[in-house]
Amino acid sequence: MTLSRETVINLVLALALLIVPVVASQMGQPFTVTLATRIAVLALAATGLNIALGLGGLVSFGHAAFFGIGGYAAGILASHVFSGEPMPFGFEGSNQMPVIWIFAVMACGLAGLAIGAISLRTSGVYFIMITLAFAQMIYYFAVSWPAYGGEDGLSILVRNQFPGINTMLPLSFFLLSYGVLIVCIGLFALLRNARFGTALQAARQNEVRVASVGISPYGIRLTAFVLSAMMTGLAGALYADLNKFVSPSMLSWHMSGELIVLIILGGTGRLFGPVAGAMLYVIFEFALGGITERWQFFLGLILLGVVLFARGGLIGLLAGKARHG
Amino acid sequence: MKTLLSAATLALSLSVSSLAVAEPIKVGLITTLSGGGAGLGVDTRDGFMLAIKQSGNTDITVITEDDAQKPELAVQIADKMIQSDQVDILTGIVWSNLLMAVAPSAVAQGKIYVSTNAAPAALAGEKCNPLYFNAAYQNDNLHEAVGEYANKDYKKIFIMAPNYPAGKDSLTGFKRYYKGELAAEVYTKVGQTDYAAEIAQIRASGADGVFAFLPGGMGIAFMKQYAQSGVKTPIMGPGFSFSQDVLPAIGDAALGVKNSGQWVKDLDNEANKKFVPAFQKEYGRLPSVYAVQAYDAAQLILSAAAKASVKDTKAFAAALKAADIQSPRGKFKFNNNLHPIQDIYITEVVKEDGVLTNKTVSKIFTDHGDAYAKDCKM
Amino acid sequence: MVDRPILELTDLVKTFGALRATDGVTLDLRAGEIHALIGPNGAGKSTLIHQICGTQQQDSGTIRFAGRDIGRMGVSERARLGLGRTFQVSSLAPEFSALRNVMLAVQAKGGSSFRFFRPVMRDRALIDQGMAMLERVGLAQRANIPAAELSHGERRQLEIAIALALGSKAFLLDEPMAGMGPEGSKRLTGFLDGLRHEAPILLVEHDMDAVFALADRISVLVYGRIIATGTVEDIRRDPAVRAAYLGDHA
Amino acid sequence: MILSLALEQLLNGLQLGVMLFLMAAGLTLIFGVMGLINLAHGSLYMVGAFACAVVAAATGSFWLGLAASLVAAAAAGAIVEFLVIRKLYDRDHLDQVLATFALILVFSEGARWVFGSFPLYLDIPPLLAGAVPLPGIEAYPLYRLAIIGVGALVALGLYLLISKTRLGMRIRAGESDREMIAALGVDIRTLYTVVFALGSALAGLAGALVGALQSVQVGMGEPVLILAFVVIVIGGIGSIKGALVGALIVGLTDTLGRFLLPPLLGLVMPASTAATVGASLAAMLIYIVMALVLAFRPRGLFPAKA
Repeated sequence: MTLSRETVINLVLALALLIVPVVASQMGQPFTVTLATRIAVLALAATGLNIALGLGGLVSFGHAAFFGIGGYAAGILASHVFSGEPMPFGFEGSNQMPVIWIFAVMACGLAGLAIGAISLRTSGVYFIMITLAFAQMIYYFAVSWPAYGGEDGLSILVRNQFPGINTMLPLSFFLLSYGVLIVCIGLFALLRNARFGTALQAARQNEVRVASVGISPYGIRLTAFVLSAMMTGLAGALYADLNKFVSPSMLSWHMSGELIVLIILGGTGRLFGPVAGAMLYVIFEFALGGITERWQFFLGLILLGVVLFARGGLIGLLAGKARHG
Repeated sequence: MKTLLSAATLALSLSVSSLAVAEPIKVGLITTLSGGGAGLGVDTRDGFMLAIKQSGNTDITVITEDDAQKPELAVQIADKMIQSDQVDILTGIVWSNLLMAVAPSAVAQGKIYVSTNAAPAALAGEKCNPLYFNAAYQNDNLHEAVGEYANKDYKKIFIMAPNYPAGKDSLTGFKRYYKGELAAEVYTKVGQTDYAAEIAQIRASGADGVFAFLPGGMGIAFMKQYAQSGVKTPIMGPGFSFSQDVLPAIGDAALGVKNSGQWVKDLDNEANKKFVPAFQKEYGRLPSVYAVQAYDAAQLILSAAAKASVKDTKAFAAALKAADIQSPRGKFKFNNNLHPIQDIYITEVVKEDGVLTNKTVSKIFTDHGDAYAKDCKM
Repeated sequence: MVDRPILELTDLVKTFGALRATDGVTLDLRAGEIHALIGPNGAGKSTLIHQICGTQQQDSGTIRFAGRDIGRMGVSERARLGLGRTFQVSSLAPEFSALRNVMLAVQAKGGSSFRFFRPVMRDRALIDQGMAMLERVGLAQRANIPAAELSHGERRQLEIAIALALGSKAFLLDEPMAGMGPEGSKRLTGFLDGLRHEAPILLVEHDMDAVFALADRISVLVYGRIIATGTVEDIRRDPAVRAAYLGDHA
Repeated sequence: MILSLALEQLLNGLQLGVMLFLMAAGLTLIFGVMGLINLAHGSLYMVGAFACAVVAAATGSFWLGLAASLVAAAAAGAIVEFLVIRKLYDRDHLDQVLATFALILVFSEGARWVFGSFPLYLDIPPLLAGAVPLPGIEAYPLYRLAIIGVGALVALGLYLLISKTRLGMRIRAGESDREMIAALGVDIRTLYTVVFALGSALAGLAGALVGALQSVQVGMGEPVLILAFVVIVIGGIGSIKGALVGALIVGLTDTLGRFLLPPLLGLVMPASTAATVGASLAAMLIYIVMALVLAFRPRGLFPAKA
């Protein structure tokens, strides 16, 4: 069996993201591990968005909402453990990541269902804008809601725990995030090739075709949107733990834009597009930021170049056009 | 080879330190140098570097990075500075929300944090920390000063701030000292730029004074619109709404506004008389209060470095707490919660040689601490 | 008494501003027949097809299919009832292979699309049924080519394979011959001839040779109105049709 | 007194709506004709404000600054169209969103590079300074009345341009059929550049007018950009009439929400809580209105023809 070029590239990316931080950690460079964790978590968030955007063609300009809700799930649950105060509805706080993740994913699922159910009645530019509007709504709510820090955000004083792992060690936390990322990329791959993914991708390529074989695109898309929200929310919870902090800026429209940027940089709809995109983005940000205060200017130029001249993103550049079964 | 070399350096530095020459200190300066709030960060950096330059101390390395006013980025930079650059001290953050993202975790890792501006209530009371110093004030101070001032001439005040924690702290601080009647308490949208609706409310409220805390662009917009509205009710506010960075953009609309500050350009003390011209000479503009605060933060670090080794965190913190500096503010010492005890002034916006600036009206508080210190068990 | 027609349109009206694109159309499709709908460009054939499939909504009138009023149903609901269609402008998932296009139809007919894990390309049953349909239309050897890379004619064949896979109770074929060479047209004509016994066909077509060879009945649409319906012979003789439309062809 | 306040707030809402219309008109025109979603519209607004501030400071004349804002924004628009935007017309919305998002970064950081980080000074011209009494209102700022006037003129001008002139005819033809207009022998590339420059000039005008009232600084375009998008989405993207109606709806909703919600909530909760909760709700209000409109009219109130 010969591996396709894209598969080889994917393997290289996956291994590089694993090996570099492990080696760096051995060499006493924990910051490289932190950067790698940031890459893994952003890639996870973008993989979530990639379900809606890459497979379903649903350009959500409001995925920061889910990223932030996931982050706040982690922050809020942890803060209740710290303060000892009970939460509303009889829930208890938790500093256990598995519990937090379930909460984050459920909360994002519900939010995704509500937002998707209304937004998917529209399409095209309207969809882009209504998802943006919902995210702004949640953003302003978070900024002005005093209970959990409002604009100041919420600190997680001690990183939440995972059974059997010391999450305070940068490398352990990286490996945990990396593991979650790989599992979710696996889920993405399964989803893409299953019946659901077939219908979803067909709905992106040709909505009328899907409807005329008797599949309602609305239901398929809504499901995809919810799954997408859940995965991005899980990433949000990890991101909060990475920074030990959550604030409304996770909900801002710049964040939504950045998630889209990650996908496009890497290659839309590609399995490892978000990983490649997150790597490029974080390295750009870090390297350019070290050279010049004007790094956003150059980031803008680079992005323009990618959109205008390298449409398939990094993976497209290296592996050529996508092939579907 | 590299290990050999560093071993040699180590041996050298050991022998040098035995000669009682200060050992190198690395300071990480994280501040906002791009994006909407960059003006404040630029002043912070320039004020800080001025003190370092004046001292001639070459043992201190300052690593400066731009947080773009994004909390996530600030966290990432702090991680890098701690893990990779191995800084001893962090400083420079302008905004409360970024500070809350960085400082608690930095001090938890045994680093010293010296705040040059942001001073949220959350870090001044129960959660105060022996490694967290604030060289500026406590957020509520300047609002409290205006509240106290308002007692004199006003009976019914209209108070207004953006709807976020610093805004609520502001109105709480004002109300802590103001004893008269409130015409109304209004919260505006964060980042709001049109204040027609609020100005109409002020007109209709029958207030005899207005207290507005609207930092940055919000304040510029409000003041310009207020001046055109025909409403004559006098405005007052905390100093950061009328500091040197925004005054030129507000223009004459700011003339006569009463505000508060722990530093004023015309304060009559030796340190200030040297600082203002030095800053002007170096950077070609008037310093703002942010520059002063950063200048003092750097002075504090320099003073501690002369007394203790930064590797001995406890001793270094104690040396910092002694606050052995000549501040352009005049008197300066630390409270038990490591926030300043200092005098606070009421100032008025005036025009000098065509340039808008503040001049001192009166000293409103002497040796003023903050309301949270009593909750700090240090 | 024959069975009730499978598809019945009654007094269908659709206007766009001042234009009556469909102006009181009454039409039916009976079991076992090919009913051809012809008319000059701009006569309103496409608009009519859109209303039958549900991509446009009629202003008034009813559409009954398989004994039910489908006039207010969505596209996918009508398709699930057994209304199979092909498109005037080829409408496929262009990135998918021919086989995966057909398999989409098989999966739509044969069960839920809400299966999230099992890869379709390892689903024997789906593949076998899909291949069977491709073989029937003569596309089996092109199964793995992306639809975007198929020739115009091949795409028509693929669309028919999809309609077949859906096991539709009636076919709505919108210009299936368009863009086909003479050889392809001939093959497709033969294929459609046999297909009518599986399910009746409403055929919209410009290729008059094919229409006259295949149609049991023909309806002529001009300016949104049906001006005549009848057998091939009736239509050939109808003076109104000759005047309005067939003049050049007959 | 209460009546007077209510009247004044209505006028404020109208005035905010008119300001938004100036932004939204260019945005919707560009979308309507070229099918382009332009996030960088806010940057052109910023260009207008900066140009006005710089020229006004150099010459001492606001009016020269205003003229400069039109010229600078139109020129910036034309250049951007020529270099970047014209490659995007045939792309999907995703590419357009991304490329124009990148343009925002370039414009904002570029402006900071040239003008520094501090806000610039731009004040209202003496001619329009101060407030005047109106029937039922004690005093209303003259400048805000002037903005309402400018907005009305722009609306009228756009109406005349589109319905009565050759350029307008071409614009309408471009909306309905791009190929047809090309077949008519009109140079579609030039037409698009002209339309883009026109939309940019409107944004620049809005930036200059609003800059005098608010603050001229980097990043000033972003909040207003999002509001302008809300406006055109409510109104129906591509429709000038929709932009006008949408702008008025957003302006009135926002102003009246800020004014009415806190006292209304004050009836059911303590005043201090009502002030914060009311303010939070008011900040979310226009997005709630937008979601409601789209939930029932997915293509906005005045959908442009497909």
